[in-house]
Amino acid sequence: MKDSHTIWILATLLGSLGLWLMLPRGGRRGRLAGAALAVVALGLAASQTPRLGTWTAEGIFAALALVTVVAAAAAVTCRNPVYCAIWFGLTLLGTAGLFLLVGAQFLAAATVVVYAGAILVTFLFVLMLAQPEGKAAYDRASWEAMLSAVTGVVLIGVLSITVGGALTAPPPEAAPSAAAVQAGVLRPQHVAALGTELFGRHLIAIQIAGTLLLTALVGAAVIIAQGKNTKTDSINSKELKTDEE
Amino acid sequence: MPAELALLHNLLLVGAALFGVGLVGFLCRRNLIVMFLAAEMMLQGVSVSLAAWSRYRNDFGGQVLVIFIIAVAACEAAVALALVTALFRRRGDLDVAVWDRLREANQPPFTEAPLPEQPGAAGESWPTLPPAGVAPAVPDEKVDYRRYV
Amino acid sequence: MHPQDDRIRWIKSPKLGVAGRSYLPLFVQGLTTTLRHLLGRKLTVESPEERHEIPDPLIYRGVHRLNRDAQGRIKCVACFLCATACPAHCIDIVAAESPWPDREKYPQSFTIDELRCIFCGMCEEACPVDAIELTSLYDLSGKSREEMIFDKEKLLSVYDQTKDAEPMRSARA
Amino acid sequence: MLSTLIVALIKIVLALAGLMTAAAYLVLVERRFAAWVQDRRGPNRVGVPLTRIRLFGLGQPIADGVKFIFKAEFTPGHVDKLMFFVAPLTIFIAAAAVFAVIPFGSVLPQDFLPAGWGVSEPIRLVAAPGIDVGMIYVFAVGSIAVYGVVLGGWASNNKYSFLGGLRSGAQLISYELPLGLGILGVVLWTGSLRLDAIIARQAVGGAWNCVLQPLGFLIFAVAACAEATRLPFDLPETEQELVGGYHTEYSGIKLMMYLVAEFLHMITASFLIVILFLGGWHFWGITGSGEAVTWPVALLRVAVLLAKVLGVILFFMLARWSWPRFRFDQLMALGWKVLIPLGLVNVVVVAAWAEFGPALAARWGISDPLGLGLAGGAALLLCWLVVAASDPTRVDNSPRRRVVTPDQDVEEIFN
Repeated sequence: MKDSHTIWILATLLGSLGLWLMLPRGGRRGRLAGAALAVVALGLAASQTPRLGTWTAEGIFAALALVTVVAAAAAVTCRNPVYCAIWFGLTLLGTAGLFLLVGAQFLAAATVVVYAGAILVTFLFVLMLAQPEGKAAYDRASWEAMLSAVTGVVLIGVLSITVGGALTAPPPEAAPSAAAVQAGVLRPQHVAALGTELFGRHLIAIQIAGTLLLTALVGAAVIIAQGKNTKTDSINSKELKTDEE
Repeated sequence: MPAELALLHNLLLVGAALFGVGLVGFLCRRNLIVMFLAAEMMLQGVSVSLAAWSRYRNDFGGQVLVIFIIAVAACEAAVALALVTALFRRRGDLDVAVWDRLREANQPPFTEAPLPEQPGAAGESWPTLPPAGVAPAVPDEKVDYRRYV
Repeated sequence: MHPQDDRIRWIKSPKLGVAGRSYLPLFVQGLTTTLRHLLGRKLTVESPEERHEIPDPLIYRGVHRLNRDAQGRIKCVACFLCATACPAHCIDIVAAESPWPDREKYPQSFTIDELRCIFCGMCEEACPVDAIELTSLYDLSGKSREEMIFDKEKLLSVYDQTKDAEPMRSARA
Repeated sequence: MLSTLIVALIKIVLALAGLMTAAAYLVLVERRFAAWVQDRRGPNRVGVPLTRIRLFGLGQPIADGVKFIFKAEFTPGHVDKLMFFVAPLTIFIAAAAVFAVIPFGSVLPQDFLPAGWGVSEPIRLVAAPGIDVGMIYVFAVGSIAVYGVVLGGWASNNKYSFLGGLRSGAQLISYELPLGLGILGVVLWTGSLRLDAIIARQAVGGAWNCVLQPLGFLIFAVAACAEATRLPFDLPETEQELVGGYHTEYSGIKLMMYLVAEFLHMITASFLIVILFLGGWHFWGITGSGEAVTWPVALLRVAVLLAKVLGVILFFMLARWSWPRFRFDQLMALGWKVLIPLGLVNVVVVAAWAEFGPALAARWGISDPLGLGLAGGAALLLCWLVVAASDPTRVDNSPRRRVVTPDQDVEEIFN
């Protein structure tokens, strides 16, 4: 137990140092070293996680988790914002894979459709229109890189230790049997069951979410319309538009 | 440790990592859109944890919550992107530092630290064409009348 | 042109009725046009096997030839009128004293760069003795630039090849 | 377990090989078709090399492929190297991955395999039969394809490519909405997102969805055409304005990836139209409708499905030469002002019929599908009339003349 805590603390230290080195700080120096340190930290953390049982499950999980976390770190540390968005897209794909792993097919597809298909592409649009060449001074500098790296990684360390303690020390409750899971969240008619759940128990919440979406749509339209140059408007409308037959 | 519990444990760790990395990005990046991406990443971390709990508890509740998270994230993206576009129109810059006038009265103003020159950025070696799209000098009476059609 | 220019005629797009705005008639019109052509006769000439049919070979402007007279001699008198008329400067003539009594000069060499030629037919018009003519051979090709510079022998051989199908201008009625 | 894996592998290999061949030969078909429409004959020369055997030009796709692969692949100096490479790969993989859930037949009886192989149930002719979210998976993978286009345009570092990428990004995102709304009615009527379940529902009912929900069919067909960027909607590449759109800078095998992906998109769109609205493998009287099949019927179903798909593809190719291209503002207006509201109408009609229809149908003494078909037809007619009357896509694009006096400062007015 003591051993495990030492390793976690070491991983946290190395991880925050690595992340700090990788974050944009003006120059290019230390990025590779930072990446190496972060990988070591990741390995140390991985050595402290419980095994999943079979090799296939272990391998698939490890690959997906690695893609997710590495892409997340790259998304945060890349200089070019377009690359940030692409790495975040890879994070999303990794997350979708993890959702598939726990049997949440609908979530996996919905995440890709909504996040990758709509949100991220509109981000890319705004990015490309705003700074098509993708080079800006403020992307090469960070606010308080050291402080935020330490904060974030220490948070991860604390969460990990807490999760480990809470899940191992007293078994929180009996894990469900494989057969029960097969009949439950992994059942073949997964979407139908999820739909029944959504539109049965959570009907009011669905309605509220729909209203929220509509409100957001209207709000976005209003915000965009207000920023518009009014002079441009007048040109498009009456003053200059007199068609001559 | 049984396999289901181990899966939950590992997924919670991944969720925590996503949340933490997203937090770092939100705290330290200066590009408005990258900050926003980092915030979405934190939401993803929470979603992973919720889906893991849903599997462990053998209950669809967690997945339903993730669906709501996705819906809220879509709303948030729409509004925030509209805001970012509006802000960009005002200042022509995606940097959050240009909005430092919104700081509290007792906070120091933002001062830009000089950045070292990026190697390779200046001496680009490929031949570059003159920029297209620059308006030629035309007399006023010949101005392109369909610019705003 | 300035948009306020009075010489510009602005054409308004036609006003469509409800039928037109429902797109259905236009939609069907487009489809029938394509379908008609899809099933219709094809105009392609499958080139090496089928030959393009030239309506009147006598006025077609293809590869040049140098005509022979009744005794089989070259008809050209090396007057340089064709080379002078040629807008592309593709004709090169070296004149020499004629070995025959009926003319003063004859071309010792006569070359036409077929790659420079624009097949305008000016040489044919300029020739006082109808020695140079354009035939209806249109598919000339070669493997090198040198090969495409036709000399006297080559041009005479073109005459031998085409004399039956296309009689000389002076021999025509 | 192992036999399942082997069967799955065989299916994947078959599907991929079939797709690639189909894409290659569809290029030939498209070229021949275009030639015929223009009163030409098209490529009919390339047959067996070094002989005079021509085979109606069947060697052309192979020659094209060889040309693309061995052509010098030029990477301009100003591009973003990594993204320039990743973009065509993304779109190609996305275009091929869609076919994991698309059935290319119904089932094969398992009796041709020895009993010891452990295949105990009929083999479903889908590469990944267990995916319950079928339709949403198609959408998810389709939305990944947008990245290939947008990134390709951005990485090329060229104004025309960039404009092409942005245009097609906007187009693909906009038309995903009517696409989804068109499908929603079908999903409501079927009660499942699985494509084979959707076919089975049409086969059992005997009425295809294009009759039951004509409005949804129309919306879906138009939106699918736009998603595949086929000609009335091929604004991303408009040669006349954008040179070649997002793949202007590409050459060699990367360009081939883009072109093949484009054809795969068209094949996907045709498969989806056939499966969702044209009855899939079902044809009255010859294919039956049940789950258990004999060998001839199983093969017949595959043939019927593929024939229908080919028909839709040929229609796309004909459409290419029949109607002029939209302007970009017309395209956007069509998507947002026409297709999306009509899609909502379709969903409301189908949902209302699912709720109140059976009772109404029983009272009027007609069958349930007939009632839905009547309601859908009425909705289509009404919507079409309303659209034609209000003409929402019309933009007054006639030239404006300035009414300012000449001495007024023009810059002041325009800025």
